[in-house]
Amino acid sequence: MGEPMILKADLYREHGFLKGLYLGLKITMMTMIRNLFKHDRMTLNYPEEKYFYSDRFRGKHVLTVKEDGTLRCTSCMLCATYCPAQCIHIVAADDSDKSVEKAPVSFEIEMLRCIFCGYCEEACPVDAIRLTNEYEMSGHAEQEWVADHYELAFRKSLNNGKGVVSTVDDKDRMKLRL
Amino acid sequence: MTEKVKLTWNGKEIEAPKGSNLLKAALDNGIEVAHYCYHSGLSVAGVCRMCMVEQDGVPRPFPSCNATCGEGMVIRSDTPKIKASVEATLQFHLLNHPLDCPVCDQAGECGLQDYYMKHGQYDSQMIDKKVHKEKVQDIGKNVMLDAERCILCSRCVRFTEEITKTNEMGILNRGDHAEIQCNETLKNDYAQNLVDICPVGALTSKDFRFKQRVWFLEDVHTTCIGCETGCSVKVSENKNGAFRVKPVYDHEVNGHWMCDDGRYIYKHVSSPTRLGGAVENINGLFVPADELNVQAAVKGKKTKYILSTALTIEEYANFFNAVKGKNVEVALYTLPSDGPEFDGILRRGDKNPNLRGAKAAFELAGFDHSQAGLDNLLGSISSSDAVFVVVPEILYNEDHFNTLIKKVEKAGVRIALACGETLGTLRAFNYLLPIPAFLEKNGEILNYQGQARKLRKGMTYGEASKDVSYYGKWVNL
Amino acid sequence: MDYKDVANYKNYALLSYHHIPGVHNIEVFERAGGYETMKKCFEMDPEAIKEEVKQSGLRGRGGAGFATGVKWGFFTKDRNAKKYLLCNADESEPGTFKDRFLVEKNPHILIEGMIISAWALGTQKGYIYIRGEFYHQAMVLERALKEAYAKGYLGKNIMGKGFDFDLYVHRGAGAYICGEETALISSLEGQKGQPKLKPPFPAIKGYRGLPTMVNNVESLAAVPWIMRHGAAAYKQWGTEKSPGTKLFSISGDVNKPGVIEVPLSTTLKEIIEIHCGGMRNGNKLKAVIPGGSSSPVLNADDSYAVKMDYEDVAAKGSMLGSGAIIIIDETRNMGDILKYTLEFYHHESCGQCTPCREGTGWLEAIFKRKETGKSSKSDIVLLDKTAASMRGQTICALADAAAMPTQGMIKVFREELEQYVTAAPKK
Amino acid sequence: MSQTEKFEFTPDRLALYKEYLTRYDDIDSALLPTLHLAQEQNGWLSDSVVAYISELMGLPSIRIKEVISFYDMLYDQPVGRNIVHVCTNITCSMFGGREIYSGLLKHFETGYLTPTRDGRISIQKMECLGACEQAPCMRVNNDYVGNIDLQSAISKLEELP
Repeated sequence: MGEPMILKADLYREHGFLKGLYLGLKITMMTMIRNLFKHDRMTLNYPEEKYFYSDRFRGKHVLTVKEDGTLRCTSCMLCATYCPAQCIHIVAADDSDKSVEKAPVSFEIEMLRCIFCGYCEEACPVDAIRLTNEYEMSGHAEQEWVADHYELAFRKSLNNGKGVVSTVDDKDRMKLRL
Repeated sequence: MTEKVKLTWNGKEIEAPKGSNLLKAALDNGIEVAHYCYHSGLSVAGVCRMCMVEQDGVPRPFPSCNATCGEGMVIRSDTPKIKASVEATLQFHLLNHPLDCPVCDQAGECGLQDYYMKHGQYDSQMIDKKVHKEKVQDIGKNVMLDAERCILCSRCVRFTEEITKTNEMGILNRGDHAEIQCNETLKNDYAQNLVDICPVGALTSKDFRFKQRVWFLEDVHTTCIGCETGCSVKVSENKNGAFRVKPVYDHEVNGHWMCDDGRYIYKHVSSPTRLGGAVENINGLFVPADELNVQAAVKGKKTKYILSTALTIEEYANFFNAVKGKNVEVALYTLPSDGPEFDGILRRGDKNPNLRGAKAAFELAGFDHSQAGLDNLLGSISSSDAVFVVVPEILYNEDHFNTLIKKVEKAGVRIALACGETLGTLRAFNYLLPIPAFLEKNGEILNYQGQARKLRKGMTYGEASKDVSYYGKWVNL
Repeated sequence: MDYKDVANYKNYALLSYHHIPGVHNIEVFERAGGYETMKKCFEMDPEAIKEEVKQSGLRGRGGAGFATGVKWGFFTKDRNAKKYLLCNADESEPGTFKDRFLVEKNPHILIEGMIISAWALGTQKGYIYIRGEFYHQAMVLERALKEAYAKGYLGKNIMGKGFDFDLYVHRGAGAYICGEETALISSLEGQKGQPKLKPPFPAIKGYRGLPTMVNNVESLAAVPWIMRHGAAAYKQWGTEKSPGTKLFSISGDVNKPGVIEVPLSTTLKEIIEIHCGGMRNGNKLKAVIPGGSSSPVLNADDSYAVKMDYEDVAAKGSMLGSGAIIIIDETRNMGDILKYTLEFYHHESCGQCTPCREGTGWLEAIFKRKETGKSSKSDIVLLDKTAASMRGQTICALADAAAMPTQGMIKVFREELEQYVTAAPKK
Repeated sequence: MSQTEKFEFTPDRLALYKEYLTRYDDIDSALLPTLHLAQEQNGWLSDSVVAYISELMGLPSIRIKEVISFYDMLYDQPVGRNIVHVCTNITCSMFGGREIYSGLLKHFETGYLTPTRDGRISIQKMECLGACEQAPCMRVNNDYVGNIDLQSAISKLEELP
């Protein structure tokens, strides 16, 4: 936060306000001139037209799956621990597959509490949770705002319900085992 | 009193009994020394090589767990040489460790994690194939073994060899293929201690498995009410409930250990079927009721109380204060003994945690606490009576309790004061009223030695404000 | 194996009976003068025997080279207390086979040495812990013991002195670590052969918690000669600090590998060229491992210059150890030699102390990274660092024994090893 | 010789065991000789052997299992009638010990300690056998065979019963 302020102050000190004014107006004028001759609108006809956010956008969460289609999440609870809004609720249990050992039986995110900070994604050691660029999350009742793991992993918008496959961890593990 | 000697550890003067263990002396004096295999309740193995120290005048570093305190020793564990050796040894510990912290229950209280943050923080150079051993082995008695996570400190082997003398655990093979194995299954009644002494996640509790991460839990230091020993324990709990019981070192009563039965005393406290408020029994169905209805039912009846032995001294005192001077009969129901009187380690057959406190309180108030007193009370029950029975908090012997209930059946109004689940046995009662569980009250109990043991209040999961003395005021309404 | 120039042996101490055919037989042995010293010793004060051994400067031949007389001095002087004498015949150090050679030809010299030592130390029971692989040698010893019992040299009231000494053979079952004295005691106690924490030392608290003296075969076998000829005569050989003669087991690229007895301080050049008949195929010498696999390697120049005694070998940066000399000629790749060494220590680590258990395995893994295509020159640096961090960290010396040759090899043949680890794996 | 087949010392071995006990001052120390004895009789140390010895000597069976797994020459898996130890240590490897070992495994189509299909031979890679002057060497049952090469080793093993 502090850095650009200092830069601005320096600019002001060295060149007076005129240079800043010039720079600002230059951008404005250039945009104006461009818009005079190019006919692209700044607005969209939502919802018919949709804005496509970059992949870095922090929208609705997705739980990734392994190649066999099971959840990648090992329910280590690090996301739940890290979550500043405390909106992630995981119930873990033994997995029948001994190499997996621990898997969630329920994974819920309270969407109304979530602040989309992306900490869960950062905390996850196995690339099991990601924030997508999906931003449409409207609902009618309180119930709809608690996303369970079917919703998070296998909703229609994700590969037609097949989920997002992540293999990052597998490769790492393979490297270790060789 | 043994002779004390003074020694210097990292420039700090400490005092310890002469000839006592050097590492223990440091730990007792609040000096943090990394160690895995040393446990003050077990013999010295000296295999983890983490507690190396240097002494002035001794050419080579040596492990402090195998040294004894002598007058004027100058010990250093913060020299560059020692720091480097601890870091290197830690690296060796972690070499073949699978690093499955995400799925490991020990994470958060794991010796490897703790020491890595304190003494390690190196960049791993291990890019080679790790040695793999068998994971997820259920070795009985609610203990899970993961041989791969094991750092072979041999604490568990020494525990089964020295404490329980049952010799179930052993280290098979040699070199880096050495692995902990259990001979068939665990057979001792102290098996859960293996989980406690394991410094890493090799031995974990099946009961606690994947229930919670330990950093979500808070410990309440209280006393076990499983039997008359009164072991010092801590119960780990959070708002979702209580999750496990672990022993706390107390040299007068339990030392480092506790028995397996005591591990499950938390279960009823946060059980979803726990009694939340007054309920009425309508044709075998428990229906929530208003307390005033119960009071109305008791009104005009002669009240009789049968107390259990799991209440605190304070509760007994308050109760007898409440009923003082009133025409009331009070008797004490004691649980029958279960198993041998004493198994040689900790467990006692007498399952009445505060029998001594109860007897003292009865005597002080002038009531009869004997079996004869109970028989008298039971014999005199008629339909004009209202009988309050305090259900023993840990009901070891339901059949024995059922015989008591049979005798109470003649009473006009039968009321159970319970802090646990609504058991089938309680169908014989007309009303159930809640009382606080041991984890929801402060107080003291007297153990078999006559020593006052403290119960401490943790979180509240049920009705905790109305204890026995509250219902004691309902005498002769 | 036939030992053609056995005639040389009679000049020295330990192998002085080896040229006599059938000396494993007690009759033959006695005719040659065996057991006479023992009889003489029973007339002596035990303390005087101890003193004589101390005067002789005999150093433990198992590897550490600790003076036997001094070690005996630590032993309890209470003759009535229950105590044990153990003979360490678990020679497993790669390259060592001197004890096998000594025992299979002449078991009685060891038995005589043990009886004298037992009388000096006042031990009532003794065991010869022989490695499991030496089945025939164990049988030879058993037979010799029977003969000695029959003669009354063992058992109750030996030589009418009211002194009882029972001696038995105990076979190991294949574990290098059991050559370490506390591991040997653990193994004898019927446990895994894992070394025990020191202190207490075995001389104070050893086998079954009682005072125990553990000596190498060669040390014990040297005792009769010393008692017969006197400490001064023993000191005619060797140097001030390493007196006497020593058995050397020589293997590798020489024409005549085998066991020789020479005075300490004989030059390695003499040993190679005279006693072993020179290098095999006339190849050039590249390196010598002078004291078993755990000693750091010497390069050719040092090898030709070194005198085989405890000090001079140490001055060259290695150690005399058990006297197992492995001669390596120019055709060998030192990387292979180090690989064999590391595999050996990985396999033989007892698994007790972490630095050794994990370290020995990792040393091997680092060194073999080329097999998985992940090697780089810096692996040698890591190898050196890892070996260094294993030293002095464990209960026994096995971690050091794995680290020392690694570091020694890196010091002397660094470039060759760097080439070795980065070379493409053999198909 | 399965895992569960009942095991008992033959009378003469039992007598030998009793004799061993007199050699030692406690029963624990006699464990290693007793295990050697049992292995001589049974070939390998199955669970039932462990159980028998555990009862005979009054030692916890895990202690016996620990000991068996610790030593190279005590086998907790079925082995062939003849045990062949091939030295793969420094000197022997210099003279081709490893090639002989892998050659033998290939020739007899077996693996480390796995008995050949006819149950005749188990080949075990051993650390230094203490016969470096005869490198490369191997140990056939209890006899040392020195200065071998692959051909002579194979022909030696083919002679075995």
